Amino acid sequence: MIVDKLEIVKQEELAPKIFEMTLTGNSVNEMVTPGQFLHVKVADGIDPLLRRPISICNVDIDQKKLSIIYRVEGKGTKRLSERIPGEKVDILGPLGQGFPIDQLIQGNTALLVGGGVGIPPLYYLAKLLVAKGIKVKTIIGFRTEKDIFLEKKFAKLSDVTITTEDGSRGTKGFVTTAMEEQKNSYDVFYTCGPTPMLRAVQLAATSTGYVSLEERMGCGIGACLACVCDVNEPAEGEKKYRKICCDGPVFEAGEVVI
Amino acid sequence: MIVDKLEIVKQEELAPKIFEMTLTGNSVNEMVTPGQFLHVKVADGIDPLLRRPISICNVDIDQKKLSIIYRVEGKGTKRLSERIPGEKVDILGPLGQGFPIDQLIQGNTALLVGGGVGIPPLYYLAKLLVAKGIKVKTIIGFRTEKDIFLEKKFAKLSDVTITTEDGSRGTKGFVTTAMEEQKNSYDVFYTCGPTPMLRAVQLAATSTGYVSLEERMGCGIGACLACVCDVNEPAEGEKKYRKICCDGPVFEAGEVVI
Amino acid sequence: MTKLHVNLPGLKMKNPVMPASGCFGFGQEFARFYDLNKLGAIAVKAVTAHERSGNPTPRVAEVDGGMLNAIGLQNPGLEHVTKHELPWLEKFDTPILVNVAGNEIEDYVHVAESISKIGNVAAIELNISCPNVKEGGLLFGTDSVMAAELTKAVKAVSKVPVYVKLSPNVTNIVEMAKAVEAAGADGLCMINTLVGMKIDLKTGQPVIANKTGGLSGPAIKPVAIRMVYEVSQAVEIPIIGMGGIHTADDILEFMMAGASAVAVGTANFVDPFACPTLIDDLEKRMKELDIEDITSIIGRGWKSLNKSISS
Amino acid sequence: MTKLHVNLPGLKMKNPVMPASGCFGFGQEFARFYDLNKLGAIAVKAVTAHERSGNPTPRVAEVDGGMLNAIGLQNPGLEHVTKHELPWLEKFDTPILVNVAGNEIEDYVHVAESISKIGNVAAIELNISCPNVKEGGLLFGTDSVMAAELTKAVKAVSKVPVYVKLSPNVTNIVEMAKAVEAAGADGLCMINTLVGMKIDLKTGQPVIANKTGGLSGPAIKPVAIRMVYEVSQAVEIPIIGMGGIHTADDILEFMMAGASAVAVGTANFVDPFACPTLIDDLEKRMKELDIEDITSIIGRGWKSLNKSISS
Ligand SMILES: Cc1cc2nc3c(=O)[nH]c(=O)nc-3n(C[C@H](O)[C@H](O)[C@H](O)COP(=O)(O)OP(=O)(O)OC[C@H]3O[C@@H](n4cnc5c(N)ncnc54)[C@H](O)[C@@H]3O)c2cc1C
Ligand SMILES: Cc1cc2nc3c(=O)[nH]c(=O)nc-3n(C[C@H](O)[C@H](O)[C@H](O)COP(=O)(O)OP(=O)(O)OC[C@H]3O[C@@H](n4cnc5c(N)ncnc54)[C@H](O)[C@@H]3O)c2cc1C
Ligand SMILES: Cc1cc2nc3c(=O)[nH]c(=O)nc-3n(C[C@H](O)[C@H](O)[C@H](O)COP(=O)(O)O)c2cc1C
Ligand SMILES: Cc1cc2nc3c(=O)[nH]c(=O)nc-3n(C[C@H](O)[C@H](O)[C@H](O)COP(=O)(O)O)c2cc1C
Ligand code: FES
Ligand code: FES
Repeated sequence: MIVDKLEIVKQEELAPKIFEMTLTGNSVNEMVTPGQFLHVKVADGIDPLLRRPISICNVDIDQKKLSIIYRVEGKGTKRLSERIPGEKVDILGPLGQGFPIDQLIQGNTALLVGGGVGIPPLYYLAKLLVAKGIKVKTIIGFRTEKDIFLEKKFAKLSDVTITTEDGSRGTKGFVTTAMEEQKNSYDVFYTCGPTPMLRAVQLAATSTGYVSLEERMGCGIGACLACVCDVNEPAEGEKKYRKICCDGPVFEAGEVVI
Repeated sequence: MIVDKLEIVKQEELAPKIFEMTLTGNSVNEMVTPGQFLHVKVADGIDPLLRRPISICNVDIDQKKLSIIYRVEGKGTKRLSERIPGEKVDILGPLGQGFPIDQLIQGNTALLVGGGVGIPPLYYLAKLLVAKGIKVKTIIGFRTEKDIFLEKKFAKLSDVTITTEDGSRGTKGFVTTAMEEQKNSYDVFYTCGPTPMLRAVQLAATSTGYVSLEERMGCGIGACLACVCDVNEPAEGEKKYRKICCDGPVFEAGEVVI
Repeated sequence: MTKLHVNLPGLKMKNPVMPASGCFGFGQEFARFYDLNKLGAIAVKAVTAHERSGNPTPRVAEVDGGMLNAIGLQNPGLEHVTKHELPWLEKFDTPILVNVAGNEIEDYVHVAESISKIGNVAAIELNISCPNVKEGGLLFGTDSVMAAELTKAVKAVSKVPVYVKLSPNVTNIVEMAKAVEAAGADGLCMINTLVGMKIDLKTGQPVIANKTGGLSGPAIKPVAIRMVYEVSQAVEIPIIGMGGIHTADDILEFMMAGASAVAVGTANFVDPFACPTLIDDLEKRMKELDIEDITSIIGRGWKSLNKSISS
Repeated sequence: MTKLHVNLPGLKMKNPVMPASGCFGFGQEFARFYDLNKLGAIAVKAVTAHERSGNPTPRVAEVDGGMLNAIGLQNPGLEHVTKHELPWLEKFDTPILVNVAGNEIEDYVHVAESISKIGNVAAIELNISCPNVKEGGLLFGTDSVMAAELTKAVKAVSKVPVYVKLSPNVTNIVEMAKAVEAAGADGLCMINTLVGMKIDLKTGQPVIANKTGGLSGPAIKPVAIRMVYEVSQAVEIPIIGMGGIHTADDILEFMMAGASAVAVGTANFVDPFACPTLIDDLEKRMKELDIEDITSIIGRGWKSLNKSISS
């Protein structure tokens, strides 16, 4: 976990308000666990003041590059989208616990379920799973056709199902609609997206799995207790809460209350 | 008086911490009175929040260009110095009352006395005076040799005397030291610089003249009353104060208390 | 049709936006930039019985996210304002709120009584919250008994509705608000500036000649929102909210917190077109957020909450 | 040689900089970034008699120039802190200031008494200013009589010096300071956060689950500087100044205002290296400004003024 200034190599708008930023620097080689995130200082000075948590989407260790994909939501991501190649971005990372994959063995099938800007961290996960010989199925959900991003990249690695809320592409409905079809066809699931989606996915899933949570953060390193969530059934004498920034953002399904 | 976004054409460091920024835009053709200033929003957003008053140093109406010269003092001027060509700067101007020259006739001699970043507005003044057939003598004061800027440009228009506090170039001492030699040799004086210097110049001068003042500003347009100074001998029933941003920054010597 | 107009005691406003007192002079400077008819109302600079020369300079200093000011209520005095400033404003079809200040109850009463008789004065804004003068001002604004007494005295003589401008520099803003409401105030303006200071490291002394100054700008918005949210639930009279408004979203936030209209101060210094721009942006944002009538969101921050609790 | 060390009751500090309570946990997270020996002292998170789970999330929100928080004093409780957190800190040669909170006087007294007996606790910071809990906290911090009573009770049992952490959410900060000084406080910490709020326009509701939160960061610095300036002239006990410190110049400003040491809160979230960087920068800035001994500038903002007035 380090503080570093990474140089912007590329800034591209993938879909309306969805940007991919490619960064380079020596510290990239530490950022290799899928599901971890960077705490990004989008601009020098006090406007905005706090860092913004953004998941690592892809890593290329040889080229010392990594990419993040983010949606312009408010002031911070807006400012980030205005930064241009050549400029440096102050990042703190990699933070948190990513998606565990060591327990899987060749031939296993993993179902990846992502919604909106919860999709990016699943991409690097998919890459590592495939490299390990795991079969990957991906369900990624969007509001409408024009919001779709990362489809082609996922298609190279996995079976991809697209869902759109308005049915303009793929399965009409939510990611859980598409999960119906995959019932009992996977050994583990990994999911990231808006909280209501996570709840639904956890419920619909027919295997054990992992969920990646979001919460507003202060420090990002476990010191301020801004980002806590409750443990589902804490053992006697054990902590009743988890810090999403450092105990998460990824938790085993059922471990914490979402 | 307008709000406009002028494009940065050039940004150059003339001396340590002294920058010249050249700007272009259609509204430049309104900014032709020497001694007026621009209220500059150095960056979008709230950091810093307020505009910064910077004098117009030079105007080229044909090319729709103007330049300002500023010293990096604090946050605002620092941020301004980081802006690069191609970017746009939000300005409000031209503001205030500049140096009056209509009363002069061909053959008159004007003494221009400037200190530090009080020198820039005198440059455009010198240009207009020379164009009008006025003889111009210039005394410009710096702390030390390496701080000197605009010398060559002034030399093209006028007799220039440089003073440095440490004697590393020109007359050792303050601008007033050099004013001794010019005693009674001019019909009008114009001065801009730090307040103690203005007081000394006003005292040392052997003619009538004009002083350009500085004060911390809020609005820059006469509405907030941040920038007032007292009138020396207000006439009965007249206002006892002047607003530097709109009644000034240039006042007739003796008109206001400095 | 997006409905922007709001009606407050004495103030029939085309839209909920007015410039804040002290940040707009008596309007003339801004009239060079745009038509003042565009504004929902205008709150003019504080008026005192006699001319005041204010504090020595420097009177302002910039701080992170805001500014400090200690103008010290400089103004040309009641007579001049009555003869010159207010008549000039007659040509606009925009209600005028006159900010009234003083040292003693008698001063306030005298100014309020005279000024409220003038045709184009729609309401009075009792300034009991100026932190930059030695007497009066903040003394009234930090003591609920004195504030109530003053309000009552002014209400007794004023021909127009009286708004009381509250200071945030108090332990209990709700108590202050209730006290002036009980004393007859027709509305509240909040907040005035927080007392702050900046020290110049080179001199080791406060930057502002008056030493302390009033903090305004985005830095104080969270405090203002909290106070409007608390007070609007405790009183029946309308609130004109202010403190750090720089965007249309800020206006919506104040109104959701419980303000019925807003005032814009420091933003006018950053951009002379701030008020008309905010009014245009407000309309756009309302469309984006599907708000048809601006009055429908007043107090949404706690109204829907109370509803969901009771249901 | 630039002299950075300062001596305060119970706190022999290598330099005047400590992380502020609640912004540094119990140090472990930051020890992964740098050696905590570098710090002048450490103020740890608030400790209560029993474990507290704090407020629901969201607990933080960003605002212009600052942030709101309503953590709600979540902490593992006295026993756990005594057994696990404080022993871990023993390996550092840095004085520990333990922030103590509670609902009732008895709670505070109980925690203060126990914790003050622990070897590496150099001083207690009485937290009477947390705005984010229903009981205790701010109640004591806004009533000078209650604050004095609490201070006296804790002083009676504490084996180490007691600092009282003041709330800025009061009409008269000097009165509060004098009351706790008279009750025996060895020092003051100021300021805690200002009570603020942010409303989410999409939901129309406060962003923070607790509705209000404490405003920290650069936005509150002018208020903090003003309060330190006023209080330091009215009391004899030293002040640990805080509120918006993000640069070495901010530290100098606080000390010129009258603080004898400073605490750094929110800045630790922006940059985990904030404290060591500030300490290095402070030394550089002192050289640039020709300040040899940091203690020489304490109160310069009013000391030289008083001198020039009397001379
Ligand atoms: C572990 C983690 C990983 C994330 N990964 C991604 C990603 O890969 N791509 C992406 O687009 N977004 C991601 N997010 C969400 C992203 O952090 C927010 O969209 C972003 O912080 C919004 O900042 P803003 O200034 O644009 O919005 P504003 O609403 O102006 O932000 C105001 C404040 O709220 C916080 N905030 C607002 N929304 C969220 C949110 N959903 N989660 C956490 N904090 C929030 C901001 O950080 C900021 O402090 C992630 C969030 C977390 C917690
Ligand atoms: C009419 C006028 C014309 C000016 N022309 C020039 C010029 O041509 N070149 C140049 O270098 N400087 C000029 N100045 C001074 C310039 O405005 C300040 O140096 C600048 O505002 C400092 O801003 P900062 O953020 O770098 O410094 P900071 O000290 O961080 O500024 C903090 C605040 O104080 C104000 N302030 C600080 N110093 C001054 C000052 N001397 N005068 C007014 N406000 C100040 C700033 O505007 C800002 O609001 C002029 C000032 C005035 C009033
Ligand atoms: C320069 C200046 C002068 C002010 N003068 C007055 C005044 O005369 N009367 C008054 O009631 N408020 C005065 N105020 C306070 C504003 O009306 C407003 O309450 C405050 O600035 C908060 O709003 P803002 O953050 O939008 O500026 C003044 C504020 C500033 C910045
Ligand atoms: C997330 C957070 C948690 C805090 N927790 C505590 C606390 O437990 N006890 C306390 O006395 N102050 C607490 N504070 C207040 C800080 O110690 C400090 O007084 C305040 O944040 C102002 O300093 P700053 O602007 O540098 O952050 C907390 C502040 C923040 C931001
Ligand atoms: S964000 Fe600070 S503990 Fe998680
Ligand atoms: S700066 Fe506002 S009146 Fe001059």
